[in-house]
Amino acid sequence: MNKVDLSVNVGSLKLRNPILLASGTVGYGNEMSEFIDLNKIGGIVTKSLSLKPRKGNPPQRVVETSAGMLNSIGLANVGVEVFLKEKIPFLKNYDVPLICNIAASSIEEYVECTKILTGEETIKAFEINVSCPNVKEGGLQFGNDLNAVGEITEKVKACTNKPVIIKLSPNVSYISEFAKVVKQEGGDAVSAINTLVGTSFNIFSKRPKLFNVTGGLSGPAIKPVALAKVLEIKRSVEIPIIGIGGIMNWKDVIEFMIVGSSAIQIGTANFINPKIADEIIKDLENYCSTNGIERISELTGSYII
Amino acid sequence: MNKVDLSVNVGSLKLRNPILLASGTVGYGNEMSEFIDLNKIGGIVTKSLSLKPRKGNPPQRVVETSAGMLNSIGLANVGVEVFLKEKIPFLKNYDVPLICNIAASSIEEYVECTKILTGEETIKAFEINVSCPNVKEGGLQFGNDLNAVGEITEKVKACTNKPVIIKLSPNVSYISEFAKVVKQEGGDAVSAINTLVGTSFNIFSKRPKLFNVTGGLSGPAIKPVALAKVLEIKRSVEIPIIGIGGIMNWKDVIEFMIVGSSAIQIGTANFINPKIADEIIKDLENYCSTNGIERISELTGSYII
Amino acid sequence: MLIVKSPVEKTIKLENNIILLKVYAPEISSTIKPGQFLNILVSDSYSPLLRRPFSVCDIEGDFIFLMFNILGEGTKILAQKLKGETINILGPLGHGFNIEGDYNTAVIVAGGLGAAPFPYFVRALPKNKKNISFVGGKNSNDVITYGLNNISVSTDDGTMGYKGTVIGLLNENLELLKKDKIKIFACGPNPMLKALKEFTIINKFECEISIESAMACGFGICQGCPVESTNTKDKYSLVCKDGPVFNVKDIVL
Amino acid sequence: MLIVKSPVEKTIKLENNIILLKVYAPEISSTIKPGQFLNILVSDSYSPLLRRPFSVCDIEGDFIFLMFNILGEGTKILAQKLKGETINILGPLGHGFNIEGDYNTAVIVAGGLGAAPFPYFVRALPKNKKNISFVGGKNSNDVITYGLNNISVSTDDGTMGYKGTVIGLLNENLELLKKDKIKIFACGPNPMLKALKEFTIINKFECEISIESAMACGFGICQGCPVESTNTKDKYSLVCKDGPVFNVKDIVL
Ligand SMILES: Cc1cc2nc3c(=O)[nH]c(=O)nc-3n(C[C@H](O)[C@H](O)[C@H](O)COP(=O)(O)OP(=O)(O)OC[C@H]3O[C@@H](n4cnc5c(N)ncnc54)[C@H](O)[C@@H]3O)c2cc1C
Ligand SMILES: Cc1cc2nc3c(=O)[nH]c(=O)nc-3n(C[C@H](O)[C@H](O)[C@H](O)COP(=O)(O)OP(=O)(O)OC[C@H]3O[C@@H](n4cnc5c(N)ncnc54)[C@H](O)[C@@H]3O)c2cc1C
Ligand SMILES: Cc1cc2nc3c(=O)[nH]c(=O)nc-3n(C[C@H](O)[C@H](O)[C@H](O)COP(=O)(O)O)c2cc1C
Ligand SMILES: Cc1cc2nc3c(=O)[nH]c(=O)nc-3n(C[C@H](O)[C@H](O)[C@H](O)COP(=O)(O)O)c2cc1C
Ligand code: FES
Ligand code: FES
Repeated sequence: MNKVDLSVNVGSLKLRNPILLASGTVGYGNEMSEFIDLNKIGGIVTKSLSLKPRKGNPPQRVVETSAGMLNSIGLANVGVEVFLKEKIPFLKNYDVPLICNIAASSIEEYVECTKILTGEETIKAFEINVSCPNVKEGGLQFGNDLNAVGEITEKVKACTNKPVIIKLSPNVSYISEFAKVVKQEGGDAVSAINTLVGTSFNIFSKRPKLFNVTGGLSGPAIKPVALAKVLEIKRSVEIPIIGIGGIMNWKDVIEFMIVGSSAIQIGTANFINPKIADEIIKDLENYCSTNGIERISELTGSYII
Repeated sequence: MNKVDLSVNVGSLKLRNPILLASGTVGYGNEMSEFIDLNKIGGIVTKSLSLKPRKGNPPQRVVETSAGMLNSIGLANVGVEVFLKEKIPFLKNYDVPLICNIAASSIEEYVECTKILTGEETIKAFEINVSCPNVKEGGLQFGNDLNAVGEITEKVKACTNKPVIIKLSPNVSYISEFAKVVKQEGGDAVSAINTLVGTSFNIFSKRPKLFNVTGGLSGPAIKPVALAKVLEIKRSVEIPIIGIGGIMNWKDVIEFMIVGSSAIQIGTANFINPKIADEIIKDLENYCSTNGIERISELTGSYII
Repeated sequence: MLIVKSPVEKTIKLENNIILLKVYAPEISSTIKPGQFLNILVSDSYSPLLRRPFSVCDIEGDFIFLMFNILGEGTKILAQKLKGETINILGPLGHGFNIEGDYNTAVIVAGGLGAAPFPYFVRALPKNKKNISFVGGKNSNDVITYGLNNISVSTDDGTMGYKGTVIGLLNENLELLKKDKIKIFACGPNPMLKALKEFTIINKFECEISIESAMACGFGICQGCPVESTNTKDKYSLVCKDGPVFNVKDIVL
Repeated sequence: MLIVKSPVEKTIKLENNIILLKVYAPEISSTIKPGQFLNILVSDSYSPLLRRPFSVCDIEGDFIFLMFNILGEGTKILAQKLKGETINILGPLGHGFNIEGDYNTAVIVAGGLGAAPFPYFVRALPKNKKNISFVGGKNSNDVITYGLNNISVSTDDGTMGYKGTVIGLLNENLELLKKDKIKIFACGPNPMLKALKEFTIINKFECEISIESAMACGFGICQGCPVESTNTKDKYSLVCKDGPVFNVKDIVL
């Protein structure tokens, strides 16, 4: 077996391999460290952090669907300060790039969070979750509003030197327009996709299964949609893409890279098999080696259409 | 067992039960008649018809995905004239409401098709498929363009007395805005949803599995998304809704009715079990009877949130 | 926390359509405590997608037992496992019952399949502690007494034992209970647990309950299993990590 | 066209990892013709979601045989079926081989698993017709001769029989073939069928081929299985309904 180079770049962010753990599916790393060697994975994306701690939604928060699941956690998180104080020390024990995901209900809050966090050297990049309700605009999602996404990108960039990745919502007509705005406003990369809006009802009680009525659909069910969104972005904007959505094995990783991803994130699959990142990295090494792929980064956008 | 009233109204369209067979998943009825008694189902929606026959896309046209499938048939159809001459006579043998689905590449073509078909008494309503590329607008989808959907509704309504149902695309930020436009312009109902845009690649050849690169995702994978779209419409516009997306059994039908559907369509499930419509109708009768539901139409929009 | 692929040894059908699955899992049997649970992947396909949580019902040497009935796709597949087929187990998970402590008699209160964790509980109880069980059900079909001793039964419809809820039955036996130094250990449907909470507060009994919740991961990373805590208003507890066994005073039911 | 739930009788493992599934399906065995196919639902779950098309391989009284190897999820599940488990069969589907007609010898040309439909074909052949078989494979592992007679073999790598393609082998036997009034019946990978088309046109042999396609429904309603027709430029033929057996002249390969 030849030595294979699994390292990739997402803009200026260098990763030892393309396998990141997705926001909301890895906590702050400690539980996962019982299953995998954090020193081997490409990186961790934290649960979305907000300025103040958030309690999140009352139960029920998760529902299984066909080849997928809905969640409406409601951005439960410890808040940036507790994160810095209580979660970062654990992560300092590991040599693993930490990407801080930020969620907010106003543009000012995004900026504020970034300012507070940017000084912490363990944090290698920011991922901005724009699939959040904009409180000022009556709860409409930032992620469905081109201007808001542009403004968030610009203002967050202005207060940090670290790479800023905007995590795009798939619940829009043309996701590539959002990627264009991110590029225009100086964003370093986009993550695609966040979850699709979905719901599920108990037919006997006639009530929604989720307290929050709707939730976000993830898992293999959404993979074809996620691939199409990544491809749409790749074909119309030159910006690094982190592919996300229903990745369950190394083949899915290759498929996401072929359509244009520089790196990928594993989400729901962590719940089913918390060792999956480790296994996928080994499988990728194996695949590249037996197929004479010297650098896995060659695969990014290598589609033939 | 008490006698149950399964009949429903979709605007002025009266159906003996809420079970319709979805466009593109029933052909023009003849193959299906080998499996089910067409005289018992709520109605048939034809494969999308265009003014001239269309050959459709070269193979590969279908790919299985997790709990779903992608199709890019490319609107292959016999065209309105052959339809009237060769397909209608067969359908005249049955007492089953026929809903003609129309697809076109210009607003004029929608109008033209409607004019040609409206005289045929076997046709009880039109379903307008707006998930088609608008040739004049460089191939952008009509279904993603509020103005186009409004104009199509208005112009098609102007040339027929029969109910006009607009079949909405789910690939938009807010589907309810489209439903509002349909209502404003006099449309009688909306169907929701058509397929989600998706893709799938062969990782060895690096080529898309579908000749057309992207296709439409259907099947149980999309059910949570479809339910959320129906609910979104129901909560913001007063217009009858035909629910579609991943329906596989009677429980799914009830769920779609609870969130707001007056009737539903079965699509992909017909491929797996062509007798499914029959079975579901019997199951619904049973369910209503044992639960003291006298009229199934009571269920429409009966959610408790 | 381990992930192991464990071969099924035997599927035992009890009365009432209850199934006992005997699985060879020495890594689990040697470490798991009563009231802890396992998150089980019943199939390699994506249908069902997520693991299914089950209490450890009993332990015999290197073998563990699960107790369930067929509810949906997951339990249907589990029930059909043949000897030699493997199941993928993640565990032990959560906090179990605190069986040590200052009491003489463990009073088990179980509703329906809430009986599942108690055979192992009884087996693990320190020698110096007695145990008695109050088992409730909707009807006689719903009463599960497998692996329990000194059992009193209640059914809502009176088809077996005391007619009424299991809390009614406890009230009937209040004098007896008050005579002893007891601690109550319970598992069952939420309405039962609610009534039990009231009962234990009024009568000042120590009580631990095992609760259920929809779960995605089972080990604390998804935040999918919140339960309102009486101690921290600004934060939910997690059933999978902070539970599934709680002191009844610590959570809002 | 029927939908039947048919119990598996036996799973037979041939060499080369080929599996023969024997299924009790009298409604099918009494009506199906060689070259027709069945669309099989391997699981009630949604994984896999769609049916899987298989040729009828052979028939024995009330039993039918399917021949396949494990490619993906569907064939894996099928291969694990035990006696008594049922499979849901939709069929008979499509048009089979025209075995009647003005020829003396049926020349079977099969590549790899393309051999699947021919055991039944041989059995069903009118008494007055002879049959010979040319079977090709990439290597000896890929050569399937089950149920065939008078067999010549070719392998691309020469590990068995003639070294080269099965069309090369046919060319080697051209004199012999020309002496007789033959009709060729073929099934195999597309490159083989392409070369065969050329061969049969050059040598003016009658030829029917069975082709494959991705399918969703298998009975003509989804339009998912187009194949370019040489007769109608403005319309595709459907593999499931107009085929899977076509006169080689009628389609563009
Ligand atoms: C910590 C914990 C321990 C458990 N221990 C046991 C045990 O020892 N034995 C046992 O039989 N079950 C136990 N359960 C419940 C068990 O996990 C579910 O019954 C199982 O997941 C159902 O899976 P399914 O695929 O068969 O049903 P699904 O298809 O998932 O559901 C079928 C029906 O059951 C309902 N259902 C699903 N999950 C639950 C639940 N957690 N509680 C109540 N109703 C539910 C659904 O709403 C649906 O109506 C436990 C749950 C938890 C959280
Ligand atoms: C009319 C017809 C008759 C057939 N008869 C037989 C038969 O008698 N015996 C038999 O073994 N197979 C036959 N096939 C092919 C068979 O349907 C597929 O092998 C099967 O669907 C694979 O299912 P799977 O779930 O195991 O694999 P999947 O998970 O669906 O696919 C696994 C791999 O196989 C490839 N694959 C899938 N379908 C096909 C196909 N149709 N052709 C080539 N590669 C494919 C996929 O691209 C993938 O790489 C027939 C197909 C048709 C259309
Ligand atoms: C339980 C759960 C919680 C999530 N929480 C967040 C979050 O806090 N912030 C965020 O940006 N994305 C969140 N996500 C979305 C994932 O990061 C990912 O984009 C999505 O699940 C699709 O990937 P998957 O199909 O691999 O799960 C969450 C997903 C799940 C399932
Ligand atoms: C093979 C196939 C062909 C389809 N063709 C059409 C079509 O011609 N016109 C149309 O409006 N919808 C078409 N659809 C969409 C369906 O009518 C339906 O909206 C969609 O499949 C979702 O429902 P389902 O999940 O039950 O399949 C097609 C769907 C499939 C799977
Ligand atoms: S189930 Fe995931 S945190 Fe409890
Ligand atoms: S497979 Fe559906 S039309 Fe042929």
